[in-house]
Amino acid sequence: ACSQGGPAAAGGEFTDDKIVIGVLNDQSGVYKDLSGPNSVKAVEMAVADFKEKHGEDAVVDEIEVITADHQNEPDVANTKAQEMYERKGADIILDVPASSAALAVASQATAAKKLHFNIGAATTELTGAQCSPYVYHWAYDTYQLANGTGTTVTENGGKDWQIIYPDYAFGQDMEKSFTAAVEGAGGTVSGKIATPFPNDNFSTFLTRAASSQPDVIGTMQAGGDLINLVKQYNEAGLRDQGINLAVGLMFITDIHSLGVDQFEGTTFTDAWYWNMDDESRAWADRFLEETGSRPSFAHAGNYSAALQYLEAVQAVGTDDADAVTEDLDGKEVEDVFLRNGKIRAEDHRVIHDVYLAEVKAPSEVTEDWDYQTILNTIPAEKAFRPVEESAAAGCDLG
Amino acid sequence: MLEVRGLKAWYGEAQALDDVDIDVGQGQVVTLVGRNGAGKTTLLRSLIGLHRQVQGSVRLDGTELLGTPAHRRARLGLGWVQDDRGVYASLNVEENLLLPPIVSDRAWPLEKVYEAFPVLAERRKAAGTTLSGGEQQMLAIARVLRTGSRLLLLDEPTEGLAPVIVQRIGDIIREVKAHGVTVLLIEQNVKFAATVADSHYLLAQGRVVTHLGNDEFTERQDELLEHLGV
Amino acid sequence: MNEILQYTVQGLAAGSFYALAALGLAVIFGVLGVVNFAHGACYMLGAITAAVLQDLMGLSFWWALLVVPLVLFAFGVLMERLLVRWLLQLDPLYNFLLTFGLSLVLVDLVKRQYGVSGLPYTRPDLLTGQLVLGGLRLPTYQVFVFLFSVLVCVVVWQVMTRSRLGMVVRAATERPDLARALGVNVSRWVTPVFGFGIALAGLAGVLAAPFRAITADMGSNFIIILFAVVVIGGLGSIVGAVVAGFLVGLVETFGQAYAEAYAQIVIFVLMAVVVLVRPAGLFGREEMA
Amino acid sequence: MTPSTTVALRATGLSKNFHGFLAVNAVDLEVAAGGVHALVGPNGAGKTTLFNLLSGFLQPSTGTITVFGEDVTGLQPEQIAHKGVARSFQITSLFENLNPREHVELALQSRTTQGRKFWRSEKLLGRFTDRAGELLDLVGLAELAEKPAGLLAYGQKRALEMALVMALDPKIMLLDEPTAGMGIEDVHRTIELVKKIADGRTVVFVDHNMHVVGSLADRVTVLQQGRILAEGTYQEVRSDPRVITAYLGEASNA
Amino acid sequence: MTQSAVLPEVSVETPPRPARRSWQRWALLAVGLLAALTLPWVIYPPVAMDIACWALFAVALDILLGYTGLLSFGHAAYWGGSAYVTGLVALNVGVPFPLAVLAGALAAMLLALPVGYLSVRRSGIYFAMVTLAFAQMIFFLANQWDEVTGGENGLQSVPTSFFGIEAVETDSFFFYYAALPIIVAGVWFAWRIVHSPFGRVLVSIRDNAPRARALGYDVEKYKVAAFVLSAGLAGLAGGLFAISHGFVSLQEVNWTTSGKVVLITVLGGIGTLWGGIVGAAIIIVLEDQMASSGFEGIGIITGTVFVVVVLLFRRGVWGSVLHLLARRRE
Ligand SMILES: Nc1ncnc2c1ncn2[C@@H]1O[C@H](COP(=O)(O)OP(=O)(O)OP(=O)(O)O)[C@@H](O)[C@H]1O
Ligand SMILES: Nc1ncnc2c1ncn2[C@@H]1O[C@H](COP(=O)(O)OP(=O)(O)OP(=O)(O)O)[C@@H](O)[C@H]1O
Ligand SMILES: [Mg+2]
Ligand SMILES: [Mg+2]
Repeated sequence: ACSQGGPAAAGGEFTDDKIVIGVLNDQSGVYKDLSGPNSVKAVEMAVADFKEKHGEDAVVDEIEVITADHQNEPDVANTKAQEMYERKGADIILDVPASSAALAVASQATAAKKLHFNIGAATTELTGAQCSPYVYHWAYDTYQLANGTGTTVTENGGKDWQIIYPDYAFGQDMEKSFTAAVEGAGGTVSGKIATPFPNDNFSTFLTRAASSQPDVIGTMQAGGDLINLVKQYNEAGLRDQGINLAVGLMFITDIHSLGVDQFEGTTFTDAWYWNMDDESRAWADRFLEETGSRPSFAHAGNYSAALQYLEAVQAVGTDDADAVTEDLDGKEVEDVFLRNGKIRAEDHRVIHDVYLAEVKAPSEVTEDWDYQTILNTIPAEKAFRPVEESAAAGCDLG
Repeated sequence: MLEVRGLKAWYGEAQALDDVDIDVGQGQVVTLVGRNGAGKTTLLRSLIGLHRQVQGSVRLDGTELLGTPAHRRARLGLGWVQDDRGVYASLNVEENLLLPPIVSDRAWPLEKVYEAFPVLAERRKAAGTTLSGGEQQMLAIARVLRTGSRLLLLDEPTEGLAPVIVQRIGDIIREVKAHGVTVLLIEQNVKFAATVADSHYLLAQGRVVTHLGNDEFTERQDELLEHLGV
Repeated sequence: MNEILQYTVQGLAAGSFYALAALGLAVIFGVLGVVNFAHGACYMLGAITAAVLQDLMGLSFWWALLVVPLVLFAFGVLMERLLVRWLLQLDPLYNFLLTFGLSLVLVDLVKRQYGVSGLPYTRPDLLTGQLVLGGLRLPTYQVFVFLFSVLVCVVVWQVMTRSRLGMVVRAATERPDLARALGVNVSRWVTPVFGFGIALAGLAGVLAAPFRAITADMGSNFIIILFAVVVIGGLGSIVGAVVAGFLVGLVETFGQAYAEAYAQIVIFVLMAVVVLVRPAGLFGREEMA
Repeated sequence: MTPSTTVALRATGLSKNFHGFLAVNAVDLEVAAGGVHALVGPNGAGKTTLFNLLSGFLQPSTGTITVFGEDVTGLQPEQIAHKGVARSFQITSLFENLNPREHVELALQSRTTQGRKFWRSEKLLGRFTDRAGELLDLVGLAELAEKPAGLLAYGQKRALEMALVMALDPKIMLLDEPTAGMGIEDVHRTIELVKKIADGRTVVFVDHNMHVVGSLADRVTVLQQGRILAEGTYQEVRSDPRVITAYLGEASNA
Repeated sequence: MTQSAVLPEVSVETPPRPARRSWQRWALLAVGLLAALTLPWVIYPPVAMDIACWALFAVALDILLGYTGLLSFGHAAYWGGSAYVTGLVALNVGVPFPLAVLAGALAAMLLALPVGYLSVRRSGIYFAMVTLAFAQMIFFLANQWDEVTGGENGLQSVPTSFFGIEAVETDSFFFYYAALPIIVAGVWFAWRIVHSPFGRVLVSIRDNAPRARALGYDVEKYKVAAFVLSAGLAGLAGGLFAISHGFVSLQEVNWTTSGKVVLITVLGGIGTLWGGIVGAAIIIVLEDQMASSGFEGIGIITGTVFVVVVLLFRRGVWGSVLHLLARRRE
C-alpha cells in the first residue's frame, strides 16, 4: 500500500503551512518518569532526524512540537486535546499514558478527524470497542503483556499461578488476559486476589496467595503499588520458599527506582530494551546525551511514532489525516523501536517483536540502567491480539 | 508604685480611653468604678499588656511597662483576673493553679489556697470549665494569689459570688494588702468596694471623672450612685 | 487459626504506621489545636530523607531512626515558626487549609527533585527474614515495627499526661493571650511540640522505608486513612489515636483477607458507625450539643 | 403576685450525675404559674445545672420535668423552647457578627416557621424590626442596635441577653444571673424590667444579689450541694440559720 | 458543659456585610453578567465553561463554609456523584442535557442527606475530616463499581442532547450559552438562600449554635438542610461539567477535587458569593496556563497560592476588595 512518494505538492496542502505535533502526557504524576518530558525530547529527536534525512526535499519546512501536561486527569486531557486540535493546529497527538486519558483523547481525535498515536496507554479498548480510523495503538497493550509473560513463564515450568491484581479497569483486563494466557499454555490459575487501588499494604494478600504454595505469583500492580508489593514479597521471604514473581507491567524506571536487588529474577514482558542490540544502544546513547537518562520503551515508542508519521506525511505530501491513514494502513515498518513492525489496517494495532526479560542480579549489572537480560523474543505475529479477537471485541474499521 | 500618665487606648478608630492618669501607692487598694462600657476593662488590659493599641506611659516602680511583652510584665509581678475568669477547659483545677510561674516568695502554697477555697480542693481533678461560674471565679483569684504577684489587677472579682464568698474575698484582699501587695480592682458592687479600698477612681466614657478617698467615697455614696447611673 | 494469628501480626504492623503518625497528629492537635493536613507529606519526607541519606552517606536504618526524626523536627520547627504560628490564634480551619496547601507544595517539590517512581532503600540485615514460631512464620521486620512503635507511643503518652510540659502546652494553645498574661512564655513551648509531632510522622516514614514504596505520593492516601483513624479514636485523645491506629490496621488487614478490594471501604464504614453511635470518637470527650 | 393553683414548671426527683459527681441531687421543685421564683445557693450548688436540665441542654440522669402538666423530659433545647420555656445564659452567649437588632429579629422569628424559607427574601425579617426596636429600647440598647455584638461591653451584652429572652415571649423564663456584671443603675432598671415582663408569665431566676432577690421573688428556693436546703418567702429564707451559714454569711449585708 | 458549648462553629473572617447601595449592587450584577456573556470570546470556550462550572461549585460550597461555618472537605462526592448520574442519564435516556443535569443534582441531594445527617454531629475541624472521609468512601465505591461508573476508565462519550440544535450539541462555543442560564440560576439561587430568613438562621448557627438552639432553632436540621442544598448546587455544577466534557472520570470524586473547590472559595473570599466566581476564574485560568507551560509541579504553584492567601489575604481577593471599599467609605 505504499504510495508513489510523490514530491512535495504545493504548500497549500498543509494547514497553516506547517506540521504541528502535540505531545500530551503526564509531566507531574506517576507516569512522569517513564514518559513525561523525555517523551517530548524523543519526539524532537525524531523531527531532527527527519529533517536531516530529507533536507531540502522535505514536503514541509516547519515542524512544530507542542506539549501539555494532562496531570493524569482525563478531563484535563480532554480539554487539552480539544484545544490542541482546534486552537493550536495540532495534526497529531502522541503518547497519552493512562487509559482513561487515552480514551478521552481518542474520542476527541475522532471528533476532530485528526490523528492520535497512542504510546503510553495499555488498554485494548483502543483497538477494541473504542477503536477509531484516526487512532493507532503503537507500543504495547494488556493483551501483549499478559500473553508474553503468561505464556512463556508457564511453558518454562511455572504451571501453578496465583494472580494478584488491582481492582480497576487495567488490573481486571490484565487478570483476564493473564488467565487466558496461562491456561492456554497448559498452566492453572489456582487463585485470583483483587486488591484496592491504590494500596500500600500487600502483606495479607501475599500471605493468602502463598498459602497454596503456587509456582508463581503474578502481580498486575503498577507504579508505586508494584514497588510496595515487591518490597513486601521480599520481606515475606517468598522467593526462598520457591515462589517466583512475575510482573504484568514493568518499566525500566521502576527497576531503576527500587534497585535491582529487590527485583532480581523477576520476569516480565518488555516492548523494547535500550541495550538489546547495537542499533538500540546507539539510539539510547544519543538519548542519554539529550536527557541524562536511558530511554524507557515508551520514549523509544514516541520517537518511532513521530518518525513514522512524518515519513507518511512525506509520502502523501499533505497533513490531511485521511490521506495519511491511507498510507499507513497495512504498511510494514522498521525502525529502532519497531522490529518486524506492521501497521494493521483492520484494528490499527501496530504489531512488532516484543521480549521476555528477566531482571539481572546486582552482581551482573555492569553499568547504570543495565538491568535486564532478554530471555527470548516473541515474534510480532504471536505477540499481539489476533485481528479476529479485536473484531470480536467490537472493532470494525471496515 | 504604679503610675499611669496620659493613657489613651483605641479599638480600631474608636477611642476607649482618653488621657487617663492613675496613681497607686505600694500596699494600697484602689478601685475603678464606672458604668458598663466606661473603659475599666480596657484600662486593665492595657496595663497587663493584652491591649496593644495604646499610647502614654505606664510605670511600675519607675520601669516603663508599655512595650514589654505580657508574659514579662507578669513576671515583674503583675497578676490579672479576667472578667470572664479565664479558666482553662483543657486543664483540671489543680493544673490551672499550677500553671502560672511563681514570681515571689509571697506566693501562696497550694495547701493555703485549698484551705481558703475548700471547694477547689474538692474538685481538684475536675476540668476547669466544668466548675460553676462562681467556682471558676474563685479559681481565677486563687491562681493569681498562688503566683505571689505584688500588683493584683482584679476585674470584677465578686461578680456571681455568693455573699459568703464575697466576704471571704474581702478578707483575702485585706490580708494580701497587709502583706504589702497592691491591688487595683474593678468593682460594680460599691458597698463592697467601700469595705476594702483606700481610694476610688471614677471613670466615665474613657476618662477619669474624679478621684476620692474612701471616707469621702462612703459619705457621698448615694450621690455617686446617682452619678454612676448617668 | 494459624492464618488468623498471622493476619493479626500483619494488622498490628500495618497499624503501627497509623498509630505513630496519628499520635503525632494528636499531640499537635492537643497542643496547638491544629489539624496538620501535611502530616502525610511529613511521613513521606521521613521516608525520602532516610533514602536520600542512605544514598548520600550510607546512613544505616538504625541511625536513620534517630537522625531522620531530628531532621523532621527541625523541619517542623521551621514550619511552625514561618507559617503555622501566624494562624494559631485564628480558627483552626485556617491552619488546616494552610497545611493542605503546604502538602501540595511538598509533594510536588519532591516529585521535581526525586521523580515519581520512587527511591530505593536497603533493608537492615538484622531485620530481614522470618521468625518461625511453631507453624507460624512472621516477618521479623513487622514484629520489630510493632514492638518499636508501641514503645514510642507509651513513652509519649506518659510525657504528655504526666509532665508540666504537657500542661503548659495545653494551656498555651487554649488561650495564648491569657497564658501570656499569667506569665507563661507561650512561644517557647509551642514550637518544639509542633516539631515533635512532625518528628513522629517522620519516624513512621523511616519505618515504612524498607517496607513500602518511597514515592512522593506515599502520604496522600495515608493522610486520609489517618483522618479516619483520629475520627474513630477521638481527635483530642492521645490514647484514642494510638488505639484507633492499631485497630484500623487490624480492620484493614482482616478486611483485605475477607473483603479483598473492599478493605478500605470497611475502614470508612467503621468510621461511619463510630460517628453514628459515639460522635466524639471512641476515646473522645463528649462535647455538649 | 397572682396566687394561682396551676403549676407552671415541676421537677420531680431530678438528678444529674457527672461521672459520679451529683451536681443536682433528687430535686423536687414546683413553680406556680405567674410566680417569680428565685433560686439561690452557694457557688457550685447546682443552679446552672438545674437550668440546663430544665431547658434541655443537659439530659437528667433521673427524674422528670413537666411544663404546665406536660412531660418534657428528654426533649432537646429547641423543642423545649417551643414549649414556651426560654432561658438566658449565665456566661454571655451571643452571635458575634450580628448586631442587637438582628439578634432580636432572629429570636422573634423563631416562633414562626419563617426560618425555613430559604426561597424568600430576608426582607421578610423586616416585619420584626419595629418590635425589635421596642425591646432594645426597653433594655437600653436602642442606640447600639447596629453595633456587632462582639464589640459590646460586658454589661451591654447582659442586657441583650435579656432582650432575647423577652423576644421569645415565653410562658416561662429562666434567667441565670440577669444582673451579674451590671452597674447599680442597670440593676435597678433590670429589676423594674423583670417586674414588668413577669406580668402574666412565670419567672425563675438565679441571682447572688440579695437586693434583687428581695425585690423580685415571691418564693425562694435555696440549693446546696445539689439538694434543696430551704424553701419559702424571701423573709423566711433569709432568716433561716442554715441559709445564713451556708450562703449569706454572718455579716450579711444584703 | 455550657462554657465550652459557647464556642462558635467556625470563626472565619467574613467580610463586612455589604451596606452597599442598591445601584452599586445592580452595577456589579451588570458587570458580572457582561463578563459571563463575553467570556467565551476572550477565553477558549471549554475553559470558559470550566470556569462557570467551578464558580457555581465554589458558590455552593460557600453556603456551607461562609454562611453556616461548616467546612466540607468532601464536596467532590456531590459534584462527582451528580456527574456520574448526569452522564448515565444522558447516555441511557437521551433527554436534553438540562434535564440530565437536574437529575444529577437531585441525586447529589439524595446522597448528601445521609452523609449530612451523620456529619453534622461533629462541628469545626471534625466536620471537615468526617466529610472528607465519607467522600473518600464514595470515591472507593465509584472506583469499584465499574459496571456502572466505568471505574478507572470513566464514563466515555457522554452525549450532549439539546432539542436537536446542532450548534449547541457539537460546538462548545454555543454550548456555553445554552448552559450559562443554568449556572446563573444556580448562583442566583445560592444568593437567595443566604439572603433569606433561612440564611439568617444559618449565620446565627455559624456564630453560636447552642444559642441558636436556645432560641428554638433545630440546629441540626438547619445544618442538614444547608448541606443538602449546597450539595444540590454542587451537583448542578458537576453535571454541567460532565456534559461539557463529554465524559466523567474518577477524578470528579477524588479528594483533590474537594481541595480545589475549597482553594477556589478561600482564594475568592469566604462568605462572599462573588468570591467563588473570582476565585474560579483565577484558578482555572492559572491551571490552564500551567498545563501548557512545561512547568513541572502545578501543586507547587497552587499550594503556594493557598498558603499565601491563608497567611496574608484571609479575606480572599473579593473579600479584600469589599474590605477596602468599606474602609474607603468610612
Ligand atoms: N474588642 C472591642 N472592639 C471595639 N470596641 C470595644 C471592644 N471591647 C470593648 N469595646 C468598647 O469599648 C468601650 C469600653 O469597654 P470596656 O470593656 O473597657 O468597658 P467596662 O468599663 O469594662 O464595662 P463593663 O463594666 O461592662 O465590663 C465600650 O464602649 C465597648 O463597647
Ligand atoms: N459538665 C460538667 N461536668 C462535671 N461537673 C460539672 C459540669 N457542669 C457542672 N459541674 C459541677 O456541678 C456543680 C454545680 O455547677 P453549677 O454551674 O450548676 O453551679 P451554680 O449553682 O450555678 O454555681 P454559680 O453560682 O457559681 O454559678 C459544680 O460543682 C460544677 O463543678
Ligand atoms: Mg469590663
Ligand atoms: Mg451558675
